[in-house]
Amino acid sequence: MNLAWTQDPNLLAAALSAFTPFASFALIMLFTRSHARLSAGISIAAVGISLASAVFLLVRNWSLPAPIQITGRWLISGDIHIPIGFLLDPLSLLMLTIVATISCLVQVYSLAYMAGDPGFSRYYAFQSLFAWAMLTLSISPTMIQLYIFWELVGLASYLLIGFWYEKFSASEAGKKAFVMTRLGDIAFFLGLLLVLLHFGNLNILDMNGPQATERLSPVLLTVSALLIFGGVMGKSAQFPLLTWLPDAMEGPTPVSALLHSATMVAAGVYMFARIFPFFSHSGNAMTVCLSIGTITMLLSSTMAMVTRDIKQVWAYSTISQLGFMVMGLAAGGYAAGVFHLTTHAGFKALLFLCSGVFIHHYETNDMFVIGRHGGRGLLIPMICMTLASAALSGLPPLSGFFSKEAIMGVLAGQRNPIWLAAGLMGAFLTAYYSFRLIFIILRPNLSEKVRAETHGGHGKGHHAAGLYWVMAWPLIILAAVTLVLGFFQGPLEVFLSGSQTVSESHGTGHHAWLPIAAVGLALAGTGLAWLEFGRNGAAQVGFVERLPALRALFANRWYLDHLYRRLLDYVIYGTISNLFTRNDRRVIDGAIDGMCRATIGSGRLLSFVQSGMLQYNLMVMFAALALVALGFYFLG
Amino acid sequence: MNSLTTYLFIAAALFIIGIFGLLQRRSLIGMLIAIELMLNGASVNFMAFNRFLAPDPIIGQVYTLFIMGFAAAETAIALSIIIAVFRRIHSINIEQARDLRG
Amino acid sequence: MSMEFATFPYLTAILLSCIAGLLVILFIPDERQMLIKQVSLVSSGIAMVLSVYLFFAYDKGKGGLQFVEKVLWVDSLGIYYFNAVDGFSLPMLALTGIVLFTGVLTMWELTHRVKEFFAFTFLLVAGVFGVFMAMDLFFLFVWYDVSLFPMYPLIAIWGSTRKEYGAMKLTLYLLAGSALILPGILYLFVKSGLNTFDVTALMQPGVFTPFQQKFAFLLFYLGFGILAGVWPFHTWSPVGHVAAPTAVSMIHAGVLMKLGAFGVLRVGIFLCPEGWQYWSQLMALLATCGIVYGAFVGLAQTDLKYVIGYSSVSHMGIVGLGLATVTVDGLNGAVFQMFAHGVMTALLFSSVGYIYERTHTKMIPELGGLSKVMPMASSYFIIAALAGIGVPCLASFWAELLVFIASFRVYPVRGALAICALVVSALFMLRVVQRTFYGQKNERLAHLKDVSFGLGIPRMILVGVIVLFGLFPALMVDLVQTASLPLIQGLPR
Amino acid sequence: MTPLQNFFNPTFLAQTAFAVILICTFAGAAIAVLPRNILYNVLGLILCLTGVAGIFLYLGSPFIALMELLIYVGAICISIVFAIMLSRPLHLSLPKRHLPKVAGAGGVALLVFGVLVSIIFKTPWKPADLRSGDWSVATMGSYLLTRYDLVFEVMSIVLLVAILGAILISGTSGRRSS
Repeated sequence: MNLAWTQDPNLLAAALSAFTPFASFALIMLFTRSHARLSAGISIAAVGISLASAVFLLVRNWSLPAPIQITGRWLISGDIHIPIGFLLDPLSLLMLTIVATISCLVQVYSLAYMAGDPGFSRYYAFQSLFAWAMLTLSISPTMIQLYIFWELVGLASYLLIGFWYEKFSASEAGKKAFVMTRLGDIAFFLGLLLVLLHFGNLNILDMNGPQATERLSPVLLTVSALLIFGGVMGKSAQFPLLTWLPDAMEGPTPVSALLHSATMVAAGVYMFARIFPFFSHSGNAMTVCLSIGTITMLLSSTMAMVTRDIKQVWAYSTISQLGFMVMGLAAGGYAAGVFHLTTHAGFKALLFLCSGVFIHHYETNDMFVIGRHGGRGLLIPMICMTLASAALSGLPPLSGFFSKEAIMGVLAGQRNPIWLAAGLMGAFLTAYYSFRLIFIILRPNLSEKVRAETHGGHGKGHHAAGLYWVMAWPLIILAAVTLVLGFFQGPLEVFLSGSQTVSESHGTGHHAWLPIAAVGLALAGTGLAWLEFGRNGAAQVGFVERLPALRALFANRWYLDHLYRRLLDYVIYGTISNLFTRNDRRVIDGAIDGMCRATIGSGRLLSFVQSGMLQYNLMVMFAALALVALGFYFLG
Repeated sequence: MNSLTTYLFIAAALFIIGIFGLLQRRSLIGMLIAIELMLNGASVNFMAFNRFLAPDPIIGQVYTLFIMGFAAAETAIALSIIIAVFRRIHSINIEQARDLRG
Repeated sequence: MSMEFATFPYLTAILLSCIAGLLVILFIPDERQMLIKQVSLVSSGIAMVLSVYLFFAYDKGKGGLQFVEKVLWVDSLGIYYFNAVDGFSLPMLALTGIVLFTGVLTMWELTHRVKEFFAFTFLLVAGVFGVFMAMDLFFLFVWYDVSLFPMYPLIAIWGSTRKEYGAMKLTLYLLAGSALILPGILYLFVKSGLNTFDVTALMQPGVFTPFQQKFAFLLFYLGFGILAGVWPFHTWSPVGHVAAPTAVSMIHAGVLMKLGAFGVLRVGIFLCPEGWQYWSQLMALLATCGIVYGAFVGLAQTDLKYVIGYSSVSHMGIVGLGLATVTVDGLNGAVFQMFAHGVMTALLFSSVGYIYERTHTKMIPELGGLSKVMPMASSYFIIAALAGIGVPCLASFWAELLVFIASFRVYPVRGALAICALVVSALFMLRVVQRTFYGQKNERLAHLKDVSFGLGIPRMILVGVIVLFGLFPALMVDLVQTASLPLIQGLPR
Repeated sequence: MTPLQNFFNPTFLAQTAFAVILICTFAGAAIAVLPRNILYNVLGLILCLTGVAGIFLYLGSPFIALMELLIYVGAICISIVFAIMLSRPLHLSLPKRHLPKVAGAGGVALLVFGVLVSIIFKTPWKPADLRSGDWSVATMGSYLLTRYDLVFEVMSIVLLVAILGAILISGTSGRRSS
C-alpha cells in the first residue's frame, strides 16, 4: 500500500465501505450492547456510509479502463503470500452496490420488524458483521481473501439464523446451515489449494488470465474448477446441498431477505462469476455445473409447489433462481447470469420483506391463515408482493423479465435443447407457485373467512403506524427498483463486459420466438394458479396436492433430508463415532488399564516376599551381600 | 598378635557374631546390642588398617571416633523408636511389628 | 566461569517472578486467602507483562537467539544455565504468561486450600517457563519434570470426576514420556563427544550421524509426543482435563500440551533434523489420525470437558501435522496453532469452569438454555468454540490455514483428510453449543448469576488475544518465521 | 615401634594379656547375643566392649581405647540399661527361640564369615609407601580441628539431630497413642 490512503479516493471509498460496518460491529459488541437504539443507529449509519461509498465508487468508475487493484500485506509465510486489499472492477462494484443497498434497506426495515426484541443490539451487531464480511468479500482481489470472508459470511449466517436461539428449530437450522455449507467449503478450499499449489497464486485477475491454461493441465483445471464449484453448491444451496436454505428461514425475516435470498446465497453465484473465465477454460466442469444448476432449479420448484409456509415458498424459489443463475453462467452467459443476480436480489428481497410484514402482522407463516385473516388488507405489501411475484415469474415489463430472457437466450444457444426446455419448464413452475401464494392470500376461501372473523383482532392492530411505514418505505424503494431496473439491461451489460473478454454472441435476437414462449408459459402458470386458487369457489388445492405420493415427495424435499439424517445417524454417529469412542475406551484405555492392572497383580503376586518379618529380609540381604561380594571379588 | 590378619579375623568374628545376633534375636533391644557388636567389628577393622597400612595414623582414629559418635546417635534414635513401637504394639518382639507386610 | 548477559536478564526475571511468588505464598498463613491471591496476581502479572514485552521487543530483523543468559554451571559435565529465546519460544512464553495470569484470575473464588493451590501452580508454571527458555538440555529436562509433577496433586486434590484416576493416569503417561526423553538426552550427550548439554553446540550439523538422529528423534517424538497428545497416546488428556480444576485445565491444555510439541521442536527437530525428516511420514500419519479421530470421538461425548479434551486432541493433531511437513509454512502454522489453541482452550475451560462452579454439572443434557441465564459466560464459550472450528479472523484460522496448505502440498491425501475433519469438528462444536447454550431458558438454573465484571476480565483478555491475532496474523507469523526459515534452510537436502 | 610396645616389652606378658583380652571380647560377644535375658546381654556387651578397648590399645591408640570405654560403655550401654529399667516389662517377657531362625541366622553368619575370611586371605595387603608415625593425641586433636574439621562438625550435627529426633519420635508417638 504505497499510496497514502487519503490521497486515493478509490481506496478511501473502498476502505470506508468495507470497514465501517466492522467498526460498528466492534463498537456495538464492546460498548453499546445495552443501548438498543444507539446500536441500531450506529449500525445503520455505518451501512449508510458503506452505501454512499459504494455508490460513489460505482459512479466514479462507471467507465473503468482497467480493474483497479490495491493490495497490502496481510500475511507472508514462506512462499505463501496472503494479501488484503481491493479489486475494483465492474462486477465487484455492482455486487458492492447491491449488497450495500439491500443491507441498508433491510437494516432500516429491521428497525420496525425487530422492535422490542431483547436481542436488538445483538441483531444489529450481527448485521454489521455480515455487512462487513459480505462487502469485503465482494471486493476481494484474491480467492483466499474471498474464501476468508466467505467463511465469515457463513458465520454471520449461522448467528443470524439462530438468532432466536431459544427456539430449537432455529438453532438446529443454524447448525445445519453452517455444517452443510462447510461441507461445500471444504471442497472449495481443496480446490483453492490445488490451484495455489500448481498455479502458484490465487489472484483473481491472474486466475482469469490466460496463464491458467498454460500452467494447469486440463485435468487439473477441471478437477479444481469442480472442487471450487463445491463452494458454490454449499453457499448457493445447489443440489445436493440445498436443504439447509429452507430451514434457514427460521431466522428473522429481514435476515432471510438479506442473507438467504439477495446477497449471501448469491455469493456462490458471484464467486462463480468472479472467476468465470477460469471456469470457462474447462468445458466439462461447465457442463457439470449446468446440469447441477438445472437439477437444482427443477427440484426446488417442485418443492415450492406444496408448502404452506410463505417464507418456504420464497426460499425454494430462491434456490431455484440461484440454480437458474448457475445455468445461465454455466451456459456461458456471463452478463446474463450477473444481470439476473442483480434483478433477483431486488425482487427477492422485496418478496421477503413483504412476507415479513405479513408475518409480523399476523404472527404466522402459514399463507392460508394470513389469507383468512385478511392479508390483502395490508395494501402496500400486497401490491409490492404481487409486483415482485410478477417479476419473479418473468412477466414484462418488470426486471425479472429481462434478466430471465437473457438467460433463456443463452440457454437457447446451447447445442442440447434439453437445457432450454428445462428453463422453460422452470419458468412455468415459478409462475405457478408464486401466483399460487398470491391468490391464496388475495382470495381466501370465503367459507373459512367466517371463522377468521371470530378471531377478529388477532392481528397486531396496536402496531403504531410509524412502524408500519418504516417497513413500507424499503418496500416501495425496492418495488421501484424492480420496476425500472430491467430497462438498464443494455448499459449494465456494456458496463460488465467492459473489462471482461467474454463475447455475448448469442443474443435474444436469434430466437424471436423465445420471449413469447417464455412469457406464454409464465402466463400459463399464472393461469393455472388462478384456476386452482384464484377464481371464485376454487378448491384451493393444487394439482400436485391431489396426488398424495407426489405431494409427500415434494413436501419432504425429495427425501433428501431423510437421507442426510440417516447418513448422519447411522454412518457418522452410529458407526464411525461410536467405533472410535469404543476404541478409545476399550482398546487404548483398556490396554493402559490392563497394563496397570498387570503391574498391580504382579505386585500382589510377589508381595508374599514382603512378609513383614524384618529378620528374614535381613537374612536374605546379608546372604545376597555376601554372594555379591564373593562374585565381585573372585570373578570380577 | 602383630599381624594385620589377626586383627582382621577378630573384626570379622565380631561382625558375624553381630550378624548372628541381629538375625536371630526377637527382642528389639537384643538386635540393637547386636548392631553395636557389628559396629565395633568395623571399628576394629579401621583401627587395624590404620595401624598396619595407612600412610597417616590419624585418619583411622578419626573414623573410629566418627563411628562412635554415630553409634551414640543411632542408639538414641533406636531406643526412642523402640519405645514408640512398644507403645504401639505393646511388645518389643520384632515379629509382632509387621505392618509393612505386603 | 563464562558469563554472558546481553541485556537485563528478562528471562531469569520471568522465572524469578514465579519462584518468588511461590516462596512468598509459602510464608503467608493459610487463613489470609486474599493476600495469597493478591500475591499470585502480582507475580503472575509480572510474568505476563515481561513475557508479552519480550514478544514485542524481539528484534525480528536480527533473528536468532536473543536475550541470552549463559552461565557455566557444572564444568565437568558441560552444563550451562543457558536461557535464550527465539521465534519458536517467544509465542510460547507469551502464551504461558497470558494463561497463567488469566488462570489466576479465574480461580479468584477458590476457597479450598488456596495456599497450596497457588504454590503448586507457580511451581508448575516456573517449570513451563523454564522449558520454553532453556537452551541447555539438562536444564530443559529438569524444568520439564518440575512442570510435570505438580499436576498430580493439583488434579488429585482440587479436581472432580474420577480425579484420582485421572491424576494417576496423567502422571503415569507423562512419566513414561520422561522415561523416553531422558535416555534420548543422555544418548545424544554421550554420542556427541562434546561433553556439553548446550543445545546450540549440539545442533551443529555433523555432530550426530543419521542413524543416531533417527534413533534419538524417535525417542523424543514419542516421549514429548505423549505430552502433546499424539494419537494413540492421547487418552490421558481428556481424562486429565475432565478431572482437573479450571485453572489447571487451562494451564494444562493451554500450555502443558504445547510443552510436548515444543519439546519435539526444540529437542527433537533442532538436534536431530535428519531424524525429523526420516520420521515425518509417521508423524503425519499419526497426526492425521489424531485430527480425524479426535473430532469423531468428540462427537459422541456428553461431558463438556470431554468434548474440549477431544477437540484438543484434534487440534494438537494439527500442530503435529504442521511439524510433520518439514516446511516453513508447516512450522509457522504449527507454532501459531500452539499459541492459538492454547489461548482458545484456556478460554473454553475457563468458561466451562465458570458454568461448572455455578451449575455443578458439566453434562450437556443437564444444561441447555444457558445463554438466557448467563449470556456473557455463554458468549465466551461460543467465541472460543468458533475459534476452534476455524472461523476466520480468529487466531486459529490462520494457523490451520498455514498447516493445511503446507500439509496438502507435502501429503495430499493426509492433508485432504485432515481438512475434511473440519466439517466434523464444526459439527461437534456447534452441537455442543446448541445443546448447552441454546434452547428455552433453563428454569432450574435461572437463579444463577452471570459472569461478573471482575471474573470477566481474564476471559476478555483471552478473547482480545484471539481476535488480535486473528486480525493481524503477521504479528505472529513474522516472528515465528525468523526461527523457522533458518531451520528449514539449514536442513541437509 | 610405638611407645606402648616399648613399655610392654616382655613378649610373653604381652601375648598373655592379648589372649585375655581376646577371651574377654569373644566371651562378652557371646553373652551379648546368646542368653535370652536382656540384662545379661547388656552386661555381655559391656564385657565385650571393654575387650575391644583393649584391642585398641594393642593397635596403638590409647585415646581411642579411652573413648571406647567412655562412649560405649559409659554412655551407650548405660542408656540401654536405662531404657530397660525405665520400661519394666521389656525384660520380663522372654521370647522363645525359634530353631529354624537360629539355624538360618547361623548359616548366613557363617556364609558372611567365610566370604570375609576368604577376602582377607585373598587380598595382598600392602602398607602405604610413606608412613608417618605421629600417634600423639595432640596431633590428632589439631587434625580434628583443622583437616578433619568436617568430620567433627558432621558428628555434632548428627548427634544434635539424633537427640531432636529421639525426643520427637518418643514424644509425638506417645501423644498420638494417648
